[in-house]
Amino acid sequence: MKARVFVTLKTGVLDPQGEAIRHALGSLGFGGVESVRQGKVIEIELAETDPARAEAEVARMAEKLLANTVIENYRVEMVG
Amino acid sequence: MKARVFVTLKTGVLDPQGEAIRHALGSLGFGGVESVRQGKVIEIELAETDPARAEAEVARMAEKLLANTVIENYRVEMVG
Amino acid sequence: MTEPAVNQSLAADHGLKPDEYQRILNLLERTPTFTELGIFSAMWNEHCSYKSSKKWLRTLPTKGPQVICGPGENAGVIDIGDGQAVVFKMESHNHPSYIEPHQGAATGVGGILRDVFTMGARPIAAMNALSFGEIEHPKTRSLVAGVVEGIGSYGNCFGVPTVGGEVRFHPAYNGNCLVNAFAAGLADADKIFYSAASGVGMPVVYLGAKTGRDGVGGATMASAEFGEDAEEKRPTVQVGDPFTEKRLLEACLELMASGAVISIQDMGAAGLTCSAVEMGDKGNLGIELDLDAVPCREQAMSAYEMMLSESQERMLMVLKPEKEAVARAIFDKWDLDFAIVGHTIPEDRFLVKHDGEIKADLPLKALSGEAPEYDRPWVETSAARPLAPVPEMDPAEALAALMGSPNLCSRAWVWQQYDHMVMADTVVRPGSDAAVVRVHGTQKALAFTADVTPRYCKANPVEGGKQAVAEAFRNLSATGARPLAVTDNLNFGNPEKPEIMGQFVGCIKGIGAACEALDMPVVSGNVSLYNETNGEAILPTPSIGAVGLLTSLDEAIPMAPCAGDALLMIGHSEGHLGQSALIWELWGRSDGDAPHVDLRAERKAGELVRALKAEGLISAAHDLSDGGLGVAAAEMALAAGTGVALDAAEGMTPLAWFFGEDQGRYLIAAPEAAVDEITRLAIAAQVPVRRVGMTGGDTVRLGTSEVTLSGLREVHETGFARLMGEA
Amino acid sequence: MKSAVIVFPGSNCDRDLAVALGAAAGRPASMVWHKDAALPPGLDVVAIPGGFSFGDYLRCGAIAARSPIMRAVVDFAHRGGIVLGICNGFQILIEAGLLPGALMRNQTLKFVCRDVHLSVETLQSPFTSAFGNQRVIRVPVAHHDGAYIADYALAARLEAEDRIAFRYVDADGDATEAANPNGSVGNIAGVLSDNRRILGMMPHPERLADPQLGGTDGAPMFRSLVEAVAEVA
Ligand SMILES: Nc1ncnc2c1ncn2[C@@H]1O[C@H](COP(=O)(O)OP(=O)(O)O)[C@@H](O)[C@H]1O
Ligand SMILES: [Mg+2]
Repeated sequence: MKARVFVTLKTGVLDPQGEAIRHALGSLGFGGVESVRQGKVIEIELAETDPARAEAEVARMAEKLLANTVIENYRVEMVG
Repeated sequence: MKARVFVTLKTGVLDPQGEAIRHALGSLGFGGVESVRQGKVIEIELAETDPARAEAEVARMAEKLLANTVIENYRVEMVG
Repeated sequence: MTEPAVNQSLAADHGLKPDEYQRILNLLERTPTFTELGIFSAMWNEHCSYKSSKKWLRTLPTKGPQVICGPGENAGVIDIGDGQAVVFKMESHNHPSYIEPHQGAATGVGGILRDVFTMGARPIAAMNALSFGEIEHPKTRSLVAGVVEGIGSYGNCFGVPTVGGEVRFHPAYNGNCLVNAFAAGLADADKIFYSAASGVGMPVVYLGAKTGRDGVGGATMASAEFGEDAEEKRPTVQVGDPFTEKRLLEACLELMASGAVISIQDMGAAGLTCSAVEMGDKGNLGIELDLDAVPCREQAMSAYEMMLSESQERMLMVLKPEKEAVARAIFDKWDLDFAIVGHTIPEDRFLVKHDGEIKADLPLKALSGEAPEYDRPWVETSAARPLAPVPEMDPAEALAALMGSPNLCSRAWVWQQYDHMVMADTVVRPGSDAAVVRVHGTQKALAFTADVTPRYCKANPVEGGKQAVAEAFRNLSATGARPLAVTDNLNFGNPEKPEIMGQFVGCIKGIGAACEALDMPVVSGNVSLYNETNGEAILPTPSIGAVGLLTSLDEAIPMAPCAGDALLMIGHSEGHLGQSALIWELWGRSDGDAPHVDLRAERKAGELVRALKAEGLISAAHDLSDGGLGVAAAEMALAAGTGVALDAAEGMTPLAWFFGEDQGRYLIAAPEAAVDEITRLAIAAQVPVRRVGMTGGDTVRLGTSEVTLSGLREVHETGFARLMGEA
Repeated sequence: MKSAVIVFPGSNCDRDLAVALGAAAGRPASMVWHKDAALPPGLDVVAIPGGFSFGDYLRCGAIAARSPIMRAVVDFAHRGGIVLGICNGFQILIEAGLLPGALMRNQTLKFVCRDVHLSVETLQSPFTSAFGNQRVIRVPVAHHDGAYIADYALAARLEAEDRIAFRYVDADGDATEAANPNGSVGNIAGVLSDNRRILGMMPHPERLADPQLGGTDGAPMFRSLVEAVAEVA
């Protein structure tokens, strides 16, 4: 099974990388960019074949390691 | 409109981040993790309201700035 | 996968010329296999074989009582007393950095660090000499940002202080930037590790990271001139992993201490091929490899790909068989791959097996020994255009313009992105003449500098080559260090053009003469040719990395004077403005000959500066180079936070006096009471000395015009950020 | 003072820190490998050095905080032990939950290595008591991810409880924006735990604790530790 974990900054947490991209897009002449946030996507290939078990396992990985839940949210998506 | 750009390393390109995560998951006792790849997700809020135009614009942003097409692929997804 | 048919056109795709391919056919008396062709192309390209440069490199002085190991190994080794040695080298990563600046520069740093620790030395200092196109060129800013970030990301994580280097901008680098990385390490003089294999039947061990398809064909790319299709060659870029390199360092040093290593070699350009051949060749042995045992990161890798892969952070070692368990345990501890991939054999043979098939069966010695060597035609560079009249200008205004100019403004923007203090031994940080790093746990310290003035080399290769070494000598002497030896990184255009070859030959002649006269043998180096895009060559850029020794930190000479000091100039001035920073930065001119370097005078001046320090007579010293007396005085003033006043000179225009670039000169600061004694010692040493001014106040005064120190600081310190569009 | 320095595979200021601790204590610090499950017995101080513990590719300190030795360090801290984390060590302490807040990418997005000025905000800790009148010090920073992030409530609590150990200031002691090298909230450079026995800080006092290196402003931190330990004994 393959899973994707999206890790994004919580609303309200300043995102200097996103800000820098927004700024750079502006200087490159891209208009109308209102906001940019940058996050991580982690793709995990698992030996587990049961989707429900796999998803639960990945959620535990996210809790324990992949996200810092003080400042980040995460979302797990099973790909197949 | 809101768009998401996924930026991932091309197949075959070394991903030290992913490797480090895979290793750490192993030490934390998560079994059966076969591979891990880490990428970026960039969320862009646009003033543009036409989905097709917005998507084309974001693809141009990805080409020019968001992805390093030497080693990375990207994929654009319109969120709404 | 079916392998393509081997023929002359496939050979040409591998960068082999028709006569080179014929040479292979004659040597083998058969058509090579695909894997064999790959092996030949890797071994016989410019990058590995030095086929255009070898003849000339042999002319460089490489010996001296201080030399433990000269060129030919991974890095040079110099005796620094007390049973210790410094191991160092400089290497280019120009083409990869142009294609992918961050990863290209990062892997360049990784490669040079490996060269140093392969020899058993712990890296203690790194430098980088960078040349970029003009700042207005659309690629330049992103190259600068990417290269600096890449160098920092690798060195900072690895944990070596990056203490020096150079950054220049010139339109000749618009299509080819230069990234030359230097590293130095410390080892016990009797515990240096070399690459020559010995003993038959000894296991050949693969260490470090896994093999992927990274940079397959990379060494060939590094030796090819760029065309419009440069962008197409992109996927061969390698990604660096400094964390793995850090573990590889620690594991290798532990391994070496365990007594398990017979010989060791890092996998650099053309990875497994070059390293295996080199170990066999040096040890007069054959090597048999079984590729089934190679740790791979990707599936279904072919023999061809494994042999040519340039995956980073890997080593090859010949192991003492009885130590296998110890060695394995060390690599387990550091979570790195350890695999026996072959063994040494008695006959002259390079045998590569994969999937039960023989993929290559070649005479091993011929791979390097029979590599083509060229005596390329060359023409002497014609004499430079005489210097046209230089307009008059207010000297203080000229100084302010120079101090804020792209090539002379402060490089702090760059070196603040490098951890230059990690290991807590950096005594003199970047921003001074040479950086000084303590030899941990001793009173000793080492000084490091990187120098070259490509404008001079273009106008007059011989004098330019001399000057690069002389400036390095001067930078070391100005910090109080005794110059020991140099490494050279020779960056030029296409050597098949006689004018370019002429620049190369001229620079080598100059470097050789200077190294001889200044007692600084060349102990390692690297050649990077074909730095051309669409026929436009870079300026000839032979970067010199130099190392000096301080037997005690008491010998160190600061750059910052005290307020109220007298300023004296050591050396002879004629007001030489040909090829100067003044005419280039202010008016974009590059006319006139390069300044002449009098090597005997250079040596005497350097020795005098160190002698004056030993006598306790001087409070500070700084060498005169780009921008001459005016810029040197301004830099000292900024370092000390005190003003200076320089007097005009009779018989010379103000611009010639303040900005002339005559060689072999220093500006020294001393208390008033020491001036007479300094003068006496200088006369006795037959070195010209004259009083040129005083420190104090809060302005820099040049004759009758002046600029405030704070104004100068502002233009100097914000200059780089302004270039980068950040201020 | 018996001290130990934790060594991760990517630590690179471990020796620097051991030298500074050893010089102050007059006895060498022990080096403890991250795969060990226990600390040496009888320790007074555990120090976590700078570097890139596991490459720091995911989040700085994230993987290190979950390594075997950190369970022992957390136990040691919960028993009231003195724990010092510098740079990567600070990031690890935060990831391990021993200190509040978060450390994020520098606002400039660039690695920054240079001297900064710090104000010593409190003398009430085993790390700062020996600073005495020397309330503005100069020490280097060298990091990529040093922006200290705390929400309003946390920042206010740290302030109210006198748990801000250091702030970035200019040479005159003012916490200006220009003096802030990384965009930390309130110019915070170092914070204390609620029992005041754990300190995390981004700047490197161990790099400026030797006159040959150009200054000794960092030395009082190590003297403070020695004195604090001696007082208890
Ligand atoms: N790329 C770089 N990395 C680190 N330090 C650098 C770099 N470029 C320049 N420096 C430092 O900035 C200072 C000034 O550089 P430069 O003008 O080239 O010196 P010099 O004139 O003495 O050769 C030196 O201390 C040098 O080491
Ligand atoms: Mg100099």
